[in-house]
Amino acid sequence: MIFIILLIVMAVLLLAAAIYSIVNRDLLFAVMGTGIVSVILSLFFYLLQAPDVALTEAAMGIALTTIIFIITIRNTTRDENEIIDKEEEMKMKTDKES
Amino acid sequence: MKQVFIIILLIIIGYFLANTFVEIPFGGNRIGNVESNETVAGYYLSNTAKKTGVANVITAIVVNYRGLDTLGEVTVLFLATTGLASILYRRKEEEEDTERLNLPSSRIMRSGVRVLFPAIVLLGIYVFIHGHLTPGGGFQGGTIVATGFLLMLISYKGFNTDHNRMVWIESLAGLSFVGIGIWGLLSGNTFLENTTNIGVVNSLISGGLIPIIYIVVGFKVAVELTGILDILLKIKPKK
Amino acid sequence: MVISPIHYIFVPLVAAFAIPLLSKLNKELPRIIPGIVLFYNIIISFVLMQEVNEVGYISEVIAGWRAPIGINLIITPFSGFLVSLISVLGFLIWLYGFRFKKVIDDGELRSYNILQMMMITGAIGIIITGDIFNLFVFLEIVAITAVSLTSFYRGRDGAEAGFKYLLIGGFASAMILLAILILYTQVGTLNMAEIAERMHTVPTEIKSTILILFIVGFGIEAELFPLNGWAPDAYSQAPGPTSTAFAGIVVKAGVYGLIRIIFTLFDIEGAYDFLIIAGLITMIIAEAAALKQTNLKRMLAYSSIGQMGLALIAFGIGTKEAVFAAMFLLLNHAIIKSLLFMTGSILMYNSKEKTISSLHGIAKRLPFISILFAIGAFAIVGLPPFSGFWSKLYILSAAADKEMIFLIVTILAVSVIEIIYYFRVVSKLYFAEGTTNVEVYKPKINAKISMLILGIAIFVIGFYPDLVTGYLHNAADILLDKASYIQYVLNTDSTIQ
Amino acid sequence: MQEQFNEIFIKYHEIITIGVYGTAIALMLIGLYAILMKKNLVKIVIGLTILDAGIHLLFVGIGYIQNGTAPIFSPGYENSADRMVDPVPQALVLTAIIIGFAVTAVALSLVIRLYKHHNTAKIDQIKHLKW
Repeated sequence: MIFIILLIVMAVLLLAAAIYSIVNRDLLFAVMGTGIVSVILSLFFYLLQAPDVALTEAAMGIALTTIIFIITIRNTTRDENEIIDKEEEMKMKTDKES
Repeated sequence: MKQVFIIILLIIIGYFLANTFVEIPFGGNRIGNVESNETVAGYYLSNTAKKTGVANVITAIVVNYRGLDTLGEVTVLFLATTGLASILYRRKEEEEDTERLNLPSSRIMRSGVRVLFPAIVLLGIYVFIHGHLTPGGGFQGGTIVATGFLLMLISYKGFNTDHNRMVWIESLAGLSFVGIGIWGLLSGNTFLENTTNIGVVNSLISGGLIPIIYIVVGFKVAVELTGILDILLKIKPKK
Repeated sequence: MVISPIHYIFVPLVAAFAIPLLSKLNKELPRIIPGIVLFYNIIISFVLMQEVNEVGYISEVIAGWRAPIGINLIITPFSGFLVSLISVLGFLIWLYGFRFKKVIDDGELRSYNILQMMMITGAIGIIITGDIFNLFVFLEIVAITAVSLTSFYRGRDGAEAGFKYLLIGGFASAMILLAILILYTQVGTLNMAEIAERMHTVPTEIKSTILILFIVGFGIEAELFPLNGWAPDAYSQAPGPTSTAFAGIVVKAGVYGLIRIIFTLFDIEGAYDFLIIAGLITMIIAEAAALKQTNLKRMLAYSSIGQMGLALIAFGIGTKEAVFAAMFLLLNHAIIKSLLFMTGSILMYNSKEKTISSLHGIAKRLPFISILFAIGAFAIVGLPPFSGFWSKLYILSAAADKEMIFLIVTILAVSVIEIIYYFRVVSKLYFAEGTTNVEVYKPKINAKISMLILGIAIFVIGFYPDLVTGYLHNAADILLDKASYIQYVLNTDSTIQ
Repeated sequence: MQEQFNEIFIKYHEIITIGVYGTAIALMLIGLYAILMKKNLVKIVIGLTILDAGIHLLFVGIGYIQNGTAPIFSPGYENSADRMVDPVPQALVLTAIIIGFAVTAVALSLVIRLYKHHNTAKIDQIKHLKW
């Protein structure tokens, strides 16, 4: 019985995390969404009797993929539609003129 | 308009995949009875312990039965590192300074990492040394060691992996993996063949060359991933 | 250590792993090692081709496990011919690109040489492997190296072309992975021969899904119409020798993968007509797009996509004669297109926006290169004395045997379009007077030698086509009968042991 | 305990099938949606990773056999070969995850370089190369 409950809960959580990471405008939270997807995926693999793959997904998906995304966000923008950046540029221009 | 078109496209693809997977029963036994070798998985399950002396069937498949895949796998990671280095390469005159832009990490982080780092690296090494007995192996162990180095790279500005030694380890590990393959050819059998004796199944020294290959893969993956993280951490954001 | 197909893979690997170390010894080594490795490839293919002629197949077992259990490398006459073609081309491209770069410091030099050598190894791996998942791994090697090489130049467009290629390549490999997954559930094995043997047990509805997923996956690598958006950008942004390798080598591996899936794995009748239709659409749209190109390399890229469409049409016709004609076209296209890309990138070397208009009257200053470019242009269009003529003739005759009049008309119409845009370039080269005083890049002796060899090859095949046709005929026969392939790989254990 | 698990498994078989295959296909579709719809380059690469995650889940899903154990002959399970889960998809997924990571790393390095040149990470403003 626990198998089915766990299965359904994890399935719902997995899809929720995936949708959250796609829809969210702030990229940092979107990347955290992918991290959560990897965590639940690793548990899923453990449930499906695949310990090797669970360990790989845990090590590769949660730790390294998330850190690479965060480094990329550090070097690009954090906001998806880049409105905040434009405001900053506007502010810098006004400071220069004043 | 475009959104509607894409959603329709996705529904069609979803329907298409769904009714192919309706015919594939979940949890159904597709291996057939294990002894008769009409499916490959049945052969692996029934013969791994006897023929390769390795307890973890997946390690036997990844390293020995399908050894060329893993060799291709290690080259993919090696080429990703080289490709990354060439994409983000800054020529000598462009480079102001090569040390990382580290935000000052808090005291808790620094002391915590000092304790955690040896533990993580030890865990990683344990995982890839026992690849043939317990779940895990070269790839998983290497990644865990790389996360250990990542923690150090983030929290200590002064901590720098010695580039020269890393290149040496990476090349030697790759060469020894291919060397084991060539040694199989030289000794008259096929490439990557497990020629040494395979020992008792669940003992540490068992499975002949398989644990050695997985340890070599573990070192290579650890060094390559640390290299990728090092290159990425060295980029300066424009602002 | 008898020469066997695995040498194609582990020798470049040893070199690739050793280059970072050896470049510490002396700066020039990373340039020289790929040459040695690619020359060794030629020796291997020479030896293996002798054996394939007598035995018909060479199958090599990896890690000591027989075919369906472990992975096996298999060389059939067709794959042997393609691999030796690729080895020779690879060596000539290396010779051409020896001193090609203007200024390159040691980090870039090392990466460039490793990536270029491994791209050719990946393409060879795709052709000789006998296992589907191994095919996927080699496809990934080619994808990653091709992307890194496309974005090799520091410019803005290189990164954009690379990202577009990687995105579509990632989608393609996801589709191939899905196809392998569904196939494994139905057939229970990953070895191509055993899959072909058990393919009749798969219900037709699932079989068509798998076929569509494979065609989408390989169509991107073989540049079928809707999926080749990335190709012109990748060709035009990549460095000279790499775009030559794209046109000459990587596309051939993609086409071979597609042909192998349709001919050996599946036995659906609809697949052949699909090939004809897809090839037709690709050819027409690519040639039409080539007509209005200003950038020379983009024009050559579209022309090579069109030629690949023509090859797919010939394979789609499906008779022995047509398959032979398609193989002959692949041979000619590889040689001629490589020559065109090599000469094209030298002519274009110093002009900023690399347009055809900057070619005015360069022939006076670069007579040797322009003559070779002209030879290549005439050959690809299919004028009589050159090799391109024979392959087009055989394709037309194969289409005539099957009374596909519509096909013949379109192929001729497309040839006319080709003539228009190639002669436009050649006429600008010779007859327009040189307005731009762009100082011209004089190629070094090694580039000249490799281009000369290709030029001579065009003439030799042009005058004595039966040098090659005999071999290709028997390769076409063997490709078409699946039974002997399956019987050989699975039952006989006559591997190299 | 075993038979109780079996009849639950059979009773709720559809739910479990939808649970595993359904989520995997839904993940793939979400990933595809992100690749096709989103403008931001990082979002597109996130879509690619989610598409890959869906395929990896599907791979392990088809390998699962009802109340099978993990394919490892640990000391207590020497002769339980016939109750083991299918090991081949797991070995393939291991390789696929690492390749997926390598492709993501190269893709993100390209995103960084594109941002350096164009000072924007939106794909529709990087339309420099035309047909």
